[in-house]
Amino acid sequence: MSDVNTAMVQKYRNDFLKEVEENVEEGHWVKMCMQCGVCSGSCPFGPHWDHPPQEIFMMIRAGKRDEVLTTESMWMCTSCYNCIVRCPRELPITHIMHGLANYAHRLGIAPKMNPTRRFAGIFWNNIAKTGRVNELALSLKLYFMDGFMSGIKKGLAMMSVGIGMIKTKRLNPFALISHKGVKNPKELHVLLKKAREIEDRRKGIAS
Amino acid sequence: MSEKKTAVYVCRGCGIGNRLDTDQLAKIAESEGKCSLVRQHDFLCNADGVSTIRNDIDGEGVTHVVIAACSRRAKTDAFGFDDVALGRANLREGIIWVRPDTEEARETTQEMADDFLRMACAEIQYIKQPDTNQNAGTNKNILVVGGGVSGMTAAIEASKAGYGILLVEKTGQLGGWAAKLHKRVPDREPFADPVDAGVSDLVKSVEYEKNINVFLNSSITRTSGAPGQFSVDISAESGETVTENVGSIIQASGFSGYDANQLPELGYGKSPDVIDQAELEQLAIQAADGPIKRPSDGKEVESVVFVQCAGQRSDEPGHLPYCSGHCCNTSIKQAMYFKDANPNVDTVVIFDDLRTPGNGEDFYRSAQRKGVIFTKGKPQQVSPVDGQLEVKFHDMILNDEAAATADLVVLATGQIPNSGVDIEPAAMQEVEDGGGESAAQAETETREVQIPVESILNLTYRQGVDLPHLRHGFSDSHFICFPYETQRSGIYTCGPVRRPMDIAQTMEDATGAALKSIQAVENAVLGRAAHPRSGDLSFPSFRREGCTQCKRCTVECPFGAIDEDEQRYPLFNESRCRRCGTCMGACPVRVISFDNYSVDTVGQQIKSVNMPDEFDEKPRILILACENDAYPALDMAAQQGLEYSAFVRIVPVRCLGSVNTIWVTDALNSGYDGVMLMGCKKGDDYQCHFVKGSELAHYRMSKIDDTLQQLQLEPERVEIYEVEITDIQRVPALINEYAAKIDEIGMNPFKGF
Amino acid sequence: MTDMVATNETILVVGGGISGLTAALEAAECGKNVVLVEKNPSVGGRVAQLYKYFPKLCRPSCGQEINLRRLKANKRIRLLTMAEVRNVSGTAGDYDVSITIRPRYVNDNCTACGACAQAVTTEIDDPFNYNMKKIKAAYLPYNMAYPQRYVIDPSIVGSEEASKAKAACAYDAIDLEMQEQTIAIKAGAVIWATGWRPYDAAKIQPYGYDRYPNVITSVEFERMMDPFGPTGGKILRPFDGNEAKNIAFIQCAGSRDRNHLTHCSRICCMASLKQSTYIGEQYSGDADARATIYYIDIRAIDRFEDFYRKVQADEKVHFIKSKVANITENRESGDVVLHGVDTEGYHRYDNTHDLCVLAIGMEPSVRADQIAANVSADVSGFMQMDAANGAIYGAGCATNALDVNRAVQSATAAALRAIQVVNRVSSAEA
Amino acid sequence: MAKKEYSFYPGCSSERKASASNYMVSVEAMCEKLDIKLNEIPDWNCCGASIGYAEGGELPRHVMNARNIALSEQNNPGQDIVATCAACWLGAKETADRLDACEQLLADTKEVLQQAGLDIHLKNETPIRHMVEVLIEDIGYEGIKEPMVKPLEGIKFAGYVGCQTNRPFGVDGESFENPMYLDKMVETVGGEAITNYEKKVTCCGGALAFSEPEKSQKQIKEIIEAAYDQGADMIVTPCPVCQMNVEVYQDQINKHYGTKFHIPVTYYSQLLTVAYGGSAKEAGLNGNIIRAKRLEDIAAK
Repeated sequence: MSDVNTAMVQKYRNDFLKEVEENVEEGHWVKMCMQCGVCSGSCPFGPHWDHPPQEIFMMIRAGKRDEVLTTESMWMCTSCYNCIVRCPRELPITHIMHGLANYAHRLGIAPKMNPTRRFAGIFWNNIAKTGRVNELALSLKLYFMDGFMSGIKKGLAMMSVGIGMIKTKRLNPFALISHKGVKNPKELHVLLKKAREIEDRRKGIAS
Repeated sequence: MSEKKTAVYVCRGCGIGNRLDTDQLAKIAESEGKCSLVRQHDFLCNADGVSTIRNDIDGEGVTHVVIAACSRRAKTDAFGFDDVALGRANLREGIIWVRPDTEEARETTQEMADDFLRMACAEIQYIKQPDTNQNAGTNKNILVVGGGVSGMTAAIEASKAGYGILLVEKTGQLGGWAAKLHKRVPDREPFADPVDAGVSDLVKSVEYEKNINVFLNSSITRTSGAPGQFSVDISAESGETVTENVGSIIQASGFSGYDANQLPELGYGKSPDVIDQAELEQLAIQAADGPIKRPSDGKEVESVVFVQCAGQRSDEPGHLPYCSGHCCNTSIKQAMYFKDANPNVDTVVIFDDLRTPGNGEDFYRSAQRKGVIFTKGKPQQVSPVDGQLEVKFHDMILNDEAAATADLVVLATGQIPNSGVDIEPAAMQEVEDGGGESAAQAETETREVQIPVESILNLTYRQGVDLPHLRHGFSDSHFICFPYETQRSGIYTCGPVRRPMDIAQTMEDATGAALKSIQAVENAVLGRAAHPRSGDLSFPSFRREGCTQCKRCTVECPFGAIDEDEQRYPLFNESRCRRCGTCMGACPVRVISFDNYSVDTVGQQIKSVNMPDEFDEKPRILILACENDAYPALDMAAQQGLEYSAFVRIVPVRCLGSVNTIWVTDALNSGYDGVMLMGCKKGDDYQCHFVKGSELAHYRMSKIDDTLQQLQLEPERVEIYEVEITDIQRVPALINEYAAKIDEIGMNPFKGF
Repeated sequence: MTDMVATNETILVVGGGISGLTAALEAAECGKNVVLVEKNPSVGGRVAQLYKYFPKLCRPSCGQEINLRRLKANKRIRLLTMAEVRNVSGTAGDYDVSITIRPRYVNDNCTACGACAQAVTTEIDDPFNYNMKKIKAAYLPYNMAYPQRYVIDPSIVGSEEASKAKAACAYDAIDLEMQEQTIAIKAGAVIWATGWRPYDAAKIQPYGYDRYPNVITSVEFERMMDPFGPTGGKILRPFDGNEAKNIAFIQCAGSRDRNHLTHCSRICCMASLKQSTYIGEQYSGDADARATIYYIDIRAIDRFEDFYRKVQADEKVHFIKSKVANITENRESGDVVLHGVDTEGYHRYDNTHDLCVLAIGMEPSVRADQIAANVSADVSGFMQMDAANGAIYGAGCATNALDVNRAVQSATAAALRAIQVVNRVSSAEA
Repeated sequence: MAKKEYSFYPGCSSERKASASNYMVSVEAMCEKLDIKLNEIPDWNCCGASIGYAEGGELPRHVMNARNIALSEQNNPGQDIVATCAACWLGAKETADRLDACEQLLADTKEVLQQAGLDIHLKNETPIRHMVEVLIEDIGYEGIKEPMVKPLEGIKFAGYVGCQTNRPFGVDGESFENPMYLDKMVETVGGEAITNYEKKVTCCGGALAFSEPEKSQKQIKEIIEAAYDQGADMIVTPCPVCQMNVEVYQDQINKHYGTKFHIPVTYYSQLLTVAYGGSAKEAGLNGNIIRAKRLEDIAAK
């Protein structure tokens, strides 16, 4: 993967903005930022961002490629869309953040241990597998992602929640075997594979 | 005019009849006021009352009318008799509305009314319907100095209204700065791209307008005269000079670019690839919408940095403190030159505040859409680094020291007005000296210390060769509500000589100035004053035999209306005069007067009041109130039902500048216990509509102290106040405090003498 | 002021604010006949509602007094108040205009003695004070109102109150039978000077103007400073009537924003800089008094820069480069809390203030694409110059977001454009 | 009132024994009473949820939603797509908007869907709407009131709209900062609404509930705190993610912050069902981990 990264560095040299415009979802909006900071002030998780959205836009313009792509900041986005509705320039900030995170992830330089990045992976594979969420599998997978012991720990910590859900018939304890998804998951896999191919082709990411 | 007949009309309406003994007022008018015709009316401003007056004028040959009713500011439609001399005794706002309706107050209130009526009668005796000025000029042509966008626009617009224009341009062609532009900032929808500068169209219309007579390679070497009758020498480079007569003048002398050589830290002069905005326009014209090449080696520019506020908005020596307003939009436009030719060119604008007011915001957005990058930063240094330029700056957003390299750096430098010689230092000097011999000499001194600047108009005016500057050398109006107010009647400036401006603003401004110049000639031929006393037909006249040639009037006239003749007598240019009366106030021997405003019209009012003797314990306080601000404030205090002392006798004056110290000394001599002068704010942000009136009054009153000492009177007997029109609550308070103070220091010992 | 008859050589001026007033006076003082139409009961417009002008901090009523004197003295201007232009048809040099005039219920016998107001007890919202105050239903719009003539509010006409007012008038000035009338006049050229209005602050939802009493607009703040205004000249918090000392100013409130007005309203920066000096004026020497200006760019162009620097030097005034994200309210104290990020270094803030003033944006009070004549408008609804406009010329804030000085320049220019047309007409008829 | 029919996109969480199964139960009961017929999109798939971006990227995410839209266009032609889950609604609507706006993206999506013999038209042929839009716009407050037999008297509700039901699309005529429709609904069925509930549109951090629990739980704490502060008996929400997050972590929050939270978090559909005389079971109240006792009481009456 990281050879893709070096390829990109080669391709765009010092024009990170151009790279973002061409490869990142809604990236062409970055240049429209008027530097008012309303997005940064509106983010509910703002205090947890090393670099709030506007700063990221400025860093992109300033060509700070590594800082931007390796920061955990974008991974803090909860998709609450506060920034989008308040932005005086109508930048789709949420999507740009998503796009940057995804791009960094695809280049293999996103922070390895970022929990959201890892959860997102698990989640996607979970839904891609059958076409619908398997909540039990999802949670178990999540708890055990750091290995068996810590998994048991987290599992226990969440036990009360899990039990409550099961009691109220809002979590299926047997979902591992009984979960049903779409009729023809294979077909869905084909679609997603094809989609991935096209996207990679457009972004010049060989996988 | 037929022989004088004065009529007095006492209104009983609005409670005047109930509060005052109007029969007594009528009697006073007949006996003391010597008025042949006196009528009372229950409702003077209604149709019947008005027609009564009208009939007396038409039928009875009444020439002088005193209306004893409401304030001169009220019911002006009903009482607008402009074919007779008119006086108003303010019984309503001036008396019953500011006095309590009580028994004990009745006597003093009536005395107040009696005196107000006496004053009105006294004044009217000395007022003449102004004769029309014999020296009014008749020339309606307009001289426009400067052939740039502002000059051409002014010429075209005035010509379209049917006026003859002389357009004088010092270079060999019309167009000025704008002719050197590749394109200009858009001024209409969609505000997205640079548009044609439009200069050639302007030049075409100048040629098309047959009323416009163009003088190229020419400048103004002499300007004398007055609105309606200016005489100007237009001298060509060739040396030949023609003398032309015009009715008014528009100075559209534009601006000069700031000399970027004063910005070595920004690399100017160190590399040919550091240029200013004007130089970039040349490169753009050469490129003709193709790729722009850098000066040093003709390489196509792949990256360019624009440095905003270069040598502007800064206190550093040699820098401009102000913002030139247009530069942000101009850099945006110029960045588009690059982007439109080749979107891959890196264009960065380093700014502090990006200033694109109005729809400039759309233009700004359009530039962003085109990929122009805007960075908020403070540039520190521009230096050549192996074949390129490095711009070191502090990134104010990311808060770190950053650097950008570029093929070309464009400095957004400012506009410097071509406003000619700064005459102010000389003038101020003279005011401090109170005029006199030192004046001329002070003038020359200050001239010497000045960097030699070419005069634009070479006025033969006693007060200097050019228009007074306002701030930072711009010849702008000082007034927010009156952008075309000028201290040289009939001469208007427009365009960047007034204020840093872009083309769109300049064209609007030039059109406005054209209107004022037309207005000036139309009023001049009728002998009418220009703003703020627009329509006033009076003009100053003086008794030559009495004059001591002290020159106070010539020095202090705020409008440079008075020159000196060969024997150093004042030479009044009536059409330049704005009727403020500053000269009248200045004259120590009181030889200057207007038909409808003179030392007598006021002096006699002051004398006319009935002065109680010392033991009556009824002080009398004279108030000389500026009619523009203090007097309306008093009216509005009355509207609000605020009370003040019954001992004041109020005389509205055109301006404190017109207050002659004799009024004050006479008042004290005739037994007034105190004098209050109420004028406008003075100083840098002065609000006096005649510029220096309030300031001069303060100066003169400071001199009066000696007189008071000679008379062994307390200095408190004369106080001067800066009053704003909004001091509706403060003015009555001031009066009452002052009345109390007079109570303390006691009666004027001169009573009865 | 007269009732002269309008012809093709007459100039119609729509709007009696400072732009319309200026255009009318300048044209009339060039010897042209003018009909001046104002929809309110008196002329003066928005500037009459201002406490001070920037950058001189002088009084708008000072210039208004002079303009009123010019108006009173000028026989060439015919003033119609409570009048609105319904339709303009025709071509340059030959327009037919229909104007409707609402009843004032007071004729020109009125001496402004005020007896009717004393007789009436009903109170109505005071539009001059942006409805922050109540006035009698028989009223003089404001201290310097011209014509200096009272108005009977339609809401009481037909009621006992109205007859009380009529009975109180000793001069037969109250005519309750007055009806709305429509008149038709000729005009050679039209100057459209309908001015601006503040953007609807309630639409800027994150700032809670509609929810938090202590969030007000700059125009309302201006009224507070007037000794005869809603708060008697004190800066009082609507929440509890206490003095506000720690005051926030939010720039670009509705301007430069794709959710609201896309244009920059030009005046708001200077307005807030000006208003920040009011705080020093009211609380001089009071250490607690402070102004905080939240801005994106301070647009103090040309010589206004001097004023900006003067304010920057004032230790009572603080600047934060940030578009405030949103405002919340402390329910107990009524204080407003501004949330956002200082973009110079990205410091988050949750700043508590006594009062928050929104530097509200400027939009045309009548959008040019909606006026009773066919003229060209820009995207913001301002009238833009266009040959297709014929002899209908915009003046002042009907054409752009302008400060007073520029508005008056624009009005003066418009006067000349109109004069060019009527001069052509007269020379043709001569 | 003529029967209204919609193409229904239930979403994963609403499935049997899934986290919002009780939401589904109450929606069915509610629609029954309001004479609304929901035709489930056959073989629908997950919307990808907002978190899908990280691994899924742009096109695959849109394909997931496009497939659902295509299936709806094919099987329920002419019917508006209605979703009950904020994420599902947002995901589908977003995809529709983006594909309509970007030809390239539309072409690519069509190319992909072909693999499954599907096609998609869009151009707002089938508007994508949230159930609350159907209630407010198609049924109207009057219509919502009509079937009411048991006004929810005396219960004070904090209407928690959350993020994605409200932004970026929201409901026409409602403000992003202070939407009123949920309060109006509550009042319409006789409940008392805390109209100035402070945390109405505050994000619960749902997307990060698993990966950044302590951060999201801080959000949730504030949301619940405000509800208590303003005297709420229970919270009502239109969003399954909000419902789950705000409800199920209360114990953990209590442990962590020493609070004593125990406030029921209900769905608007549960309120309506009860007001319409539905049983606690029909209203899915048995699915609430923190029982909405007072609602159950009314239902039992």
